[in-house]
Parts: sequence; structure tokens; C-alpha cells
Amino acid sequence: MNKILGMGVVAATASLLAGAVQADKWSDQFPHIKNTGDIPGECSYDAMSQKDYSGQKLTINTHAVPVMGEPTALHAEQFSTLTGAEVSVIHTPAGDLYSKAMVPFQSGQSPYDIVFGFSNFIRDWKQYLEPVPAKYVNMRQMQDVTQSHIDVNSWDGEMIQFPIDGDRHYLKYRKDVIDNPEYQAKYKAETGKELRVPQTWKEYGEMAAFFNGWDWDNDGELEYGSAEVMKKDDLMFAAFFSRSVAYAKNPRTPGGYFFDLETMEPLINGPGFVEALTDWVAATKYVPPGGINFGLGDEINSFGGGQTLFSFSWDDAFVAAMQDDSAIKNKVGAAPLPGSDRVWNRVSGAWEDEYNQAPYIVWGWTAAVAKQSKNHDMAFDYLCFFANDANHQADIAIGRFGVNPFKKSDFVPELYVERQGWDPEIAKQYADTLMEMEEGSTNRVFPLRIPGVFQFNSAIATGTSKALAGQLSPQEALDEVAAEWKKIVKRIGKDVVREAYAVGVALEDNLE
Amino acid sequence: MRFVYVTLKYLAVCLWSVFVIAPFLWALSTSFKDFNSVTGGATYIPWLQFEPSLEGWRVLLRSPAQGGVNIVEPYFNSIFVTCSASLISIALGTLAAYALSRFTFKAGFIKNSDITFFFISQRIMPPIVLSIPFFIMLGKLGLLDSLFGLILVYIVLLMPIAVWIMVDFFNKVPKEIDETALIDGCNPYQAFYKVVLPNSIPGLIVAGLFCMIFGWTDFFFAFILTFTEVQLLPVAIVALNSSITPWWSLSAAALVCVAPLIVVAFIVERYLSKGNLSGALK
Amino acid sequence: MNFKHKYLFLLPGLLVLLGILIFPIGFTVRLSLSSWDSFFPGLDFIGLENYIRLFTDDLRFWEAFLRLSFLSITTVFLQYVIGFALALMVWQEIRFQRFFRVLFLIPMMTTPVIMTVIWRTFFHESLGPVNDFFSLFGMTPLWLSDEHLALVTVIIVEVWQWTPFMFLLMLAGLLSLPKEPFLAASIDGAGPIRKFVYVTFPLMAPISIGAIIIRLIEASKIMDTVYVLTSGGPGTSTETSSFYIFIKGLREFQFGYSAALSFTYLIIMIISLTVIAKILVKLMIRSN
Amino acid sequence: MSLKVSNLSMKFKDEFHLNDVSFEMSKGKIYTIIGRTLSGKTTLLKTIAGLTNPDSGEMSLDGVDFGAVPVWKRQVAMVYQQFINYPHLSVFENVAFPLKQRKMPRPEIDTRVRQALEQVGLQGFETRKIQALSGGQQQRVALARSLVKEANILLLDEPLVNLDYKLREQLREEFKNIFSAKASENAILIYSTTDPVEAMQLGGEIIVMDEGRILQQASAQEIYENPKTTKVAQITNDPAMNLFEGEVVDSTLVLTSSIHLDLPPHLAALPRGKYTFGIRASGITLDSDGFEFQIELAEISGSETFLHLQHAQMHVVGLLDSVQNFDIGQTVTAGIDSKSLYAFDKSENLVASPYGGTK
Repeated sequence: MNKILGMGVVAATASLLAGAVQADKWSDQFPHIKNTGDIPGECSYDAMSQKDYSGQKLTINTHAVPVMGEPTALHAEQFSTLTGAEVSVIHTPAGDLYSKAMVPFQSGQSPYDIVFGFSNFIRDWKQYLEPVPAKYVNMRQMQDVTQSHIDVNSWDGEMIQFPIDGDRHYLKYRKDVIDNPEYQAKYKAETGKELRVPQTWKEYGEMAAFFNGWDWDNDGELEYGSAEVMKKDDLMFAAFFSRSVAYAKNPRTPGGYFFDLETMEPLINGPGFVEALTDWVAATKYVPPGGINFGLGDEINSFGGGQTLFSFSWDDAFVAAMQDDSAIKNKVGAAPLPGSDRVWNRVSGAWEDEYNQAPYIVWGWTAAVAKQSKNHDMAFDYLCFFANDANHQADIAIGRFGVNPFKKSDFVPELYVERQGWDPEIAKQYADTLMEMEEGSTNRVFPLRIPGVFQFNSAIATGTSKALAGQLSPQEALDEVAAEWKKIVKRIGKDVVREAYAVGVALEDNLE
Repeated sequence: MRFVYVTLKYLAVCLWSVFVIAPFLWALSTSFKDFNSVTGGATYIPWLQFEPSLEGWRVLLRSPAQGGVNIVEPYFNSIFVTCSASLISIALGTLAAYALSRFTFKAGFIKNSDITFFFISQRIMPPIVLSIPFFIMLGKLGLLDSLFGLILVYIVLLMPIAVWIMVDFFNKVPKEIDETALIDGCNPYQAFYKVVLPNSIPGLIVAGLFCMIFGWTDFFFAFILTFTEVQLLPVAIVALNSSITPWWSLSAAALVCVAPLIVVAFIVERYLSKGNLSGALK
Repeated sequence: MNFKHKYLFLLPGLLVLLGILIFPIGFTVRLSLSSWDSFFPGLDFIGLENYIRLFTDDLRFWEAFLRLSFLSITTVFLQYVIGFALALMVWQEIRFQRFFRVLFLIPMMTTPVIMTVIWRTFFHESLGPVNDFFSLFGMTPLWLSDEHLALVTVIIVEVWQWTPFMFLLMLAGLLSLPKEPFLAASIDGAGPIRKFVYVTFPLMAPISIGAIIIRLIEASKIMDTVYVLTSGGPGTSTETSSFYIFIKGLREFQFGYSAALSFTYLIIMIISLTVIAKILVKLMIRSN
Repeated sequence: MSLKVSNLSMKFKDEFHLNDVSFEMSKGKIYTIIGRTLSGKTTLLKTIAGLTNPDSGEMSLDGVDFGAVPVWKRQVAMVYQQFINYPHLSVFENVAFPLKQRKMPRPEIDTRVRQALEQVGLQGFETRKIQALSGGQQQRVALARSLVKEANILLLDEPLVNLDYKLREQLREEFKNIFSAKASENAILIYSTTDPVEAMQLGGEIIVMDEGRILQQASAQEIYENPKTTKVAQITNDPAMNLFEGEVVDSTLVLTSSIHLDLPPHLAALPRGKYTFGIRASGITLDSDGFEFQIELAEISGSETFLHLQHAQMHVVGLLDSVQNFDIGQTVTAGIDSKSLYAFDKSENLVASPYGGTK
């Protein structure tokens, strides 16, 4: 099934690329899509120009510019020109997106027609959101979306949020170092080990430590091992889970990763998680100065600016490194997240010495239509237009937009070689890595999508950052988190949490 | 001895000046950088250490669809809201302060000083405490995302300041002046606006300046209580604080945001030098 | 002087303030007795449960409060000392007097939330100028990510932002002092230090008390700085009360609980500020 | 037309500011209230002006109840000891203020203001700012403002006390004339002061106040000649009248064991026994024929010298009409002019005066 689809996608992409040469009337009017021209589809420029929303008002809460904020505003302007709708866009920093929409939701206000946010807001928000109508779910444009992103945007099989962006955590590394025979020899000589793309977090740590604190690219500045999100904020937990899936997600123990679905006891202080946090605490030794206070932006600046050997969160750092004006363009590589040599089996209560690797289908950008919106059609049309092939193709080529691949047709190396001047090898590696995560793996972990998700994530951030700061040992820190989680579960109600958590577990256990 | 003293004084003043200016100079320098010059480590002098770029400043002129922020309208909104709220707060606050300074109030254990403290104590509340109730209240009144709603909220923020300064000020104005006015045939209101007010202009100016400063620098309420119709400057600027922090445009924006208040600083200083402020703040 | 008209002066302001505030305060109290949460938005009644939780099972709140006390007392003390010192220096003859006076006022006029972003880049441990300077000596202090140093950084930024406020009040106070006591002291042959101890300081005591109280009130709301600089981290080492209330309220959406936190905080603050004011008055008047 | 005040009382924190004050004042006269600081003078003036409300008591002007009339409708004018003017207005505008308030036509205001300014000697100062004037000039403006409105009652609360000595002397002279002119316009003029000299000079009727109470109301001469009590005698003399115990024994006045005086004629009728005797400083002069005193202090004031003298338990202040230096502790001989002695009984009421006794 996958293969056939994949072939179809290749064919479609080939025609996309061919279309790029011909300008059409839409690309004359909207230079944003000059590479492809309009691409036929349900929500193409052409299709939108048939609609008339003049005199109607659309209000959108989106992220700060430029990440997501700029494409939102740009497509709003285009949408307005095409349909006559009056679109106003408000830009909110990432950390406040949840509350900015949640405050009005909770008090029965409906200032926004469309709210941008992260996919894991889904459980808290869904009661205020309008499910995506079948018309859109079944359209061709949607069928190009990878299963992982359909899953992330759906609740119990019903699509609530509209896929507009792809997000995942994967490993980024400095190809010019890892593939450098001189360094390989040096590494071998000094550690007795191979310098290669790290397969496990232990290898990652060893290499990062080795390449920490000296000028290995001869630019006159010191370089460091790894840049990661360690700042105690809303993104921190994602970095921790990326590091812990390898140790704690055992494909042979279904029934919950964060909690035991039956008892709803938190598993967060299990040996797998503790091992990952121990690794992470060790990582504070090979991050740049102040790395323990890096937010996503700092991570992107750091790796994208050529300061570190590794980084492992969202696409942004990779895209930043591959920008035209980047000093390290075509010097970076993408690979799946490292795994581990052993994995904890919570049923038997023992480590299994078996290589384990699990993609963490991390949450990412998404957008949805408010139930109280007065014009659902227009709102969905906007989102559909936002993600139409022509816009999407153009958006993913602009690093600062923060729009990343999530369509099967995105995972074609030629796109990146032709449009963005990537080295073909890097492009292939990138496309393959992403495609494998999206479509291939059966050992996936989905983000926690349960009521009060912020309370759970906030507890994780508080606990792990105490460990990183050395206030607590990893075990103590996670025990504290587990205790906090229990309290939250108790407050919210075990059954309520279980019901929501089961939806995610079903995806993880491939029960569909 | 005297030489040492003078030298130390100049040294201290200059050191502090450096500390005050440093972040602004850094912001000025950063505002001419781009991604690459930021991530290359700390640099200071354009051309010499990095290739200057106008990107940071251009962002302020572009529309969001081009990756910029709209600051012109928020600028005027900010000025309007700050000025209106300051004026109303001062008008009401001055009346109340006059009453508290001149008349005795007694209701059970509540005395003048308690009422004054009640006014000032409104500033004890962290904005977060009030933001949600305010949201719900303004929602019910249909005043969310409106200039008027913001002004209402800012009155709560600013009136305590006006009362605090004006009570102190009126306490310094001899009450014999009001009495003379009464004797000269003014009723209490006439005495207030014909005699007391004209002689309280320094106090009013100080109160006004403080109100403007505190109104202008508020972020939290403006952030929670507005959506698209009304944006205030800090909120508009924070909209630049994307997940990749654009140091350059934020620096430029910060400088733009500070600029009008530097004029205010000059006014404050002018009044200070003329000695007018002194009476107002003693 | 006593007029029945006096209420017409007081009431407009008082009523407007009460009118705007009565709902928010009442609502906060009511909210604190409910379990309003992100998944259950509504005003049920759960009695004092939130308060019980706060007093029996929330060490973090009390830690944050202690930290806040430390932070605000330290910053206000520094602001007072520095602000007073600066005011003394530009009070009397100095070159470029106007320039210095204007300059010293400016930080107060900046929007904290925006300026702190600049400070964050300023203290950025690997890309900022501060560590660029320290690296000359082979040091890289972790301004934002060391548990203790992060607090220091918060204090530095707070002192930068609000010393001008003290400076302004103290300078204004100095400028309004009567000249006679200074003349008398000069005639008695008092040096600058004795003059300060016996004349300037006692004369400035009342205004000092007012300024310190107001600054304490303002400083206790410290929030933007922490939010932008460290988000309360590393660990919980820079979390203050209002930031913690913010986390519980607008991050985790435990509205009910955060209302209980708010209300408790408010009561504690009003009581402690009143006590502090009384103590200060005693101390300063005694030194008089 | 007269101002009648009866039983005014006002208490603040257990302390009387006014204690059962009653008097009657008639138009065209100057009344001087004399009393020490905090004796209730200012409170009394403010009460008459309507600026403070008494706890009890009544006031009437020409038989019309006055207490209920608000300040701004009472036709009063007041000058404070602080130089109170409207700092934001020019001299002219200051003086014109009460007239404008009364909506008087412009030309009339003009003439009246000019007249008043002329009266106080400030012609040519019309456009000056108040802050640009000296203290004396400021007080002249205040006076002009109170004159211009032709009030029924003009209240002057120690108007000269904050001026320096020279100016005070000068203004006192000038004001006296202005006041007489004013009073002749059928106004009641009430002047308060702590200075006996001032009170005596203004003439008119004097009201002596202490601790909120009226001790004596009489003409200046009467107060001088017959101070009703020792308190009055002290308050109305500067330096305060010397008081000492003494006894009338036969035809001798025994003041201390070593000071014995012949009983002067005006005291001859006194029953024998113990009294408090009073004498003004001028009644004690250096006299080789007198008693020995030790000098405690010698104060030079203008062209006079006040000598603080001690003899046994007796302390007195004497007056020397010239400037002379003394050492403290030095012994001098001074005479006591027994013809100037006042005698007060045990309850401190006057029983005999050099000017012809008591009523």
C-alpha cells in the first residue's frame, strides 16, 4: 500500500517540478508561488478565486512572526485578495498561544475563528473546536498527508485540527566532522571507537563530549558538543521524551508509555526514564555555555550558526543550517534519533539487552477552527488554502516560515536539490529519514494528549530542570514528577485521563 | 582629599552611565545585524566586526505578511490609551487626593490614611491576579479588544499612582490657600479649580508623567485583553518574539519603543531643574 | 474644615475604582472556592479545598514567596542605596549635570518585557557581550543557567530598570530640602559625611520611607523579568510568587487554585507591607 | 450692628481650643485678641470666618444666626500670619480675586484694586508675580485683598509675626492707620497677636485669651492699668510681669527675709496677709539705694537691657534704659518701685493696682 502510494507521489512530484518552469497568471499576481505556479487542487488559487467571502470577517490567532506567523499573514493577505474576505491576524509568542485562546474559550468568548497552536492542545481544546468536515478530510490534498500527521491531528479517528505543518524530532549532525576521515582517525585513536552517525544516546554523548570546547572547524571560535532545549519552558518536555523513548518505549509492552493504561499509575519514574534523564544531566557538560538555559530559538541559533556538533529537535535548526547564506550549508546531515542498546521492560521489570529505537511523533504546529466561529466554511477554506500544494511547496523552501514537510510528496530529494540547492546526498538522507519516521515505524510514541496536558508537561519541565540544575538526582526528580502526576490525575479524575490517554495508546500500539 | 572625593564621584557617575547605556548600545549594534552576525559570537562595531544589515529596521516597516509587524497603529493606540487613562485617573485621583488631604473621613475604624492605603494598595495586586476576572468582566460588558475596555483597566493601574502623588502634593500646599479662597467667596469646588488646581500644576505634571510611564510600559493587560482590533505597542513588538528570537528586529523595536519616553525624561528633568517637581514629590 | 461636599471630591474616584474592581475581586474570591480547571471550566463549590492544598501541599508556592521576599528586599535596598547615592552626586555641582540626570532616568521609561529580551541577549552565555568580556579572563559565568547566578542576573536587571525611580524621588526630595540646616552645619564645620548623617539623611527620612514602600509594592510584582530571562529556571530557582501564580493560572489553567493563590498572596502582602511600613517609620524616625 | 458670640466651645483630643467663649463686638471698632501661641486665637478667628465649626455655641451678626452661613457667604476677610496669596496670580489679580468672585463689573474692580494697592503702598506692583515680592510686600498684598472686598468683619491673625523686627515696626505704624480707616467704614476689625506692645499700640478693645478661654475683655488702658488676673498681667506685658509672693505686715511689705518695703498708699487699704505681687520690668531699676541682686542674665534689646536678677528665692526681670555689659553672677543693687506694685489675692485676682484699684 505504502509503496503504491509512494510511487504515485513520485509521479505527482515530477509533474510539480515540471510545472515549476511555466509561470501562470496566479504566480504573476502572487510572486510567492513563482516556482510552481498554481497547482490544481481543492483549495488552489484558482479554486479560491471562485469563492466570494466579501464583507465577511475572519480573525486568526497565530504565532509571532516569522515562524508560522509570517505564512499565516501572507496567506491571509492572499486569501483576502482572492475571496474578498477581510482577514485580521494577531501574532502571539509561542508560550502564550495556549492561554491566549484558552482564556476566551473558557469564558465563553469567541474572538478568533482560527486558532493556531500545537497538536497536543487537542484534548483541552477539542470541546471548543469544530471537527474538520468530511469534505476536507476526503479531499485529495488531505490524502497526501502522512499517516502520522493525520493521527496527530485527529482525536479518536476524528480530525479536529487541520494539518498545515510537519513536525518531528530527528538528529542533526555536522557531516563535515562526522564524515571527516581525519577526525574519524583521531576519534578512533583517542577513544578506540568509530566516529559515525550516533546510533545510541551513549554514542551521541561520547562524541559530543569529545568535540566539546575546542575549535574543530577552524573559524577562530570554540565549538561545542550539542545544542538542545533545556530551558524550563513549554518545549523542554519534548526534548526529554525524545531522549527517553529509546530506553522506555518497549514494543513488547503495549498498554501505555507515560502511564500504565490499566492502573493509570505514572511510568515516568521508571528506570528507562531515569536512564534518559541521567544521560541528559551528563549532557549539560557538553552544551555551549548557558546551554542549560537554551530555548528552541537558542538551539536553532547555536546549531544553525555552526556552534555545535549535534542537535536533535525540530526541523528548524537543520533548515537554518541549510539556508543559502549559512556558513555551514551542505555541511550538516539528518538522521533518525539515536536509539539505545537496551530497553526497559516494565512488565518483567528488567532491562532487555536489545537495540531499540522509537520515533517520538512530537507535537507540532497545527491550526483549528473554533466551534463558535460564525463562518466555518470560510475558516476551513482558509486553512485548506494555507496548506495547498502551491503554498506548501513555496513555504517549506523558506526557512524562517517554520513550515516543514508533512506530505508524502514532500519526501522527494529532488525538491530540495532543485529548489534550495542542497547537496543531493544530504537531501536524500533527509527525505529518507523523515519518510521512515512518518510512514515506516511501528514503535511510535505520541505526545501526551490528555486533559490538563499543560499541568503534566509543566511538572515534567519543573522536575527535569531541577535535575539539570543539580538540585535533585534524576531518580528524585522523576519521583517528584510522578508524585505530581498522580495528584493531577486524582484532581482531574482517573477515568477522564484514562479515556483520553487510551486514544493515544491505541495509536502507539497500532490497534487501528 | 577633595580631589580624591571629586575623582571618585566622577568615576561612580561614569560607571553607572556605562551600565545604563550598555544595553542600549548593544541593542543599537544588534539592530544592524542579521542571523549570521548574531550567531557568530558577540560583535559590536559594524563594518569592522560584522556586515551591517538593515533587516531589523525594515521588519518594523513591513506588514506581517512580509514578516514584519505593524507598529504604526499600535503606536497610536498606545499613546491614546495611555493618555486617556492617565487623564481620567488624574482627574478622579486628584479629586480624591484633595479630599483625603483636606477633609477628615471617619467610618468606624476607617480613617483617611486607610482610604489612602486602599487606593495605593491596588498596586499590590499582580496583574495576573486580575487578568482573568477582568477578561470575564470585559467579556460580559462587550468591551474586550476595545480601547475603552483597556482604558477602564488602566484606570485601576494608574489611579493609585495619581492618588499617591497628589495626596503628598496637596499635603504640601498650605491649606490656608484654600481657606483664603473660601473666604474670598469661592465655594469648595471653585476653591479647588480656581485656586488649588492652578497651583498644583507641578504635581499634576509629575502624576501625569508617572501615569504615562506605568501605562506605557504595561504589557500584561494589553496582552490578555485584546485580540485584533486594538493592539498596543508592547504587544505588537512581542509578536516579533518568534521561536527563533530575531535579535535584530527586537532590538530595533525596543529602541523605537523607548524613543518617545526619552522626551518624557527630558521633561521630567526640566521640571526637576526648575525646582517645580521638588514640591511635587517631597 | 469639614464640608458635606467632601464626599463629592472623594467618591467619584473611589466609586470608579471600586466599581471596576468589585467584580474582579469578588470573582477571584468565588473562583478560589471552585475547582475551575482547563478541563472543567465552571464555578462549582468545593469549599476551602484549594486553600487546604495551598497550606498543606504546595511547598513551591512558599518557596517562591520566600524567594520573592529575598528578591524584592534586595533589589529595593540596592535601588535605594544606589538611587540615593546617584541623586546626591548629581544634586550639587557636577559637569554635564542635565545629561546625567536625563540619562539616569531613562531605564525606568523602557517597557520591561521588551527590555528584558535585550538583556537576555546581553547576558547570553555564549553569544552575548557580557561573557565576551569575561572570556578575556578565561571565564564564562552562567548568568542565566546557574541556580544562584540567575538570581543575581534578575537582580541586576531589576536594579537597572528601577533604580531611576528611586533616583527621581530622592533627587526631587533633595532639591526641595531647606537650605538653612546645611548652612548651619557648614558653619559648625561639619564635613560631607557628618553633614549627610546629621542633616541630609534625617531630612530625607520621610520621603525615603514613601519611596521604599512604593518600590516594595512594585518590586513584589516582579514577573516580566523572570518570565523573559529565565522562565523561573533553572529548576525553580528564580520562580517568584506572581510567576508561580501565572504558571498555575495561565499555563496550567488551574483558575480555581490560582485564584486561591492570588487571594492568599494578596492578604500576606497587605499585612507584610503594613508591618514593613510601620517598622521603617520607627527605624527612620529613630535615626532622626 | 454687632457680632455676638456666646458660649463657643471646641475640643480636639481632650484639649480645649475654645472654652465657653462669649463676647460682643460692635462695628467701627478694632478688637485685639492677645494670647500666647496655642491659646485659641487662631481657632477663634477661623470659627468666626466659618472655617472651623465649634462643638457648641452660637454666633450672630446683627441678631441673625451666623453659624449656619457657609464661609463663602459670610462677608469676612482674613489675613494670615503666613503670607497667603494665590501664587499663580499677579498682584493685581490677587487683589481682584474676591471682587471677580462677586462678579463685580470690570471697571469697578479696576478702581477698587488700584485704591487698595495704593492704600497698602503697592502702586506700580500690579503685574508682579507674588513669588517676586518680599515678605512684607506679600503681606501687603494679602492685606489689600482683605480690604478691597469691604467685608463686615476683617480678621487679622498675627499678620506681622513672620516679618523681621524693623519691618514689623514700620508696618505696624502703617497698618494702624489703615485699620482705623477701615474701622471707620463700620466694619469689625479683629486683630490677633502675641505681642503686648502691638496690642497696646493698636488701641481699641483688647481680649485676653488663654487655653481657649477669655480672661478679660477691656480697653487697652484698662488692661494695662487693671489686669484682672496674674495670667492677664503676664500675657499683656513683655517681658511678662514679675510675680512674687509677699506679705503685708503692718505698714511694711515683706517680700523676702531681707527685702522689706514701705507700704505704698495704694496698697494701704489692703487687709494684712499674704499676696502675690506683680511689677513690670520698668519698676525695677538699678539703684544704689536698693537691694543686692545677683545677675543671672543680661539681655540687650535695642537700646535697653533686661536684667534677670536673683535675690534669695526671688527672681525678677528689671529694665535698664541703656546698653551696659554685666558679668553673670555679678552683684548689683536694684530698687523696687513700690508705687508700681500690683497685688493679687490667693485666687490670683487683682486686688490692688497703682492706677486706682479694682472695680
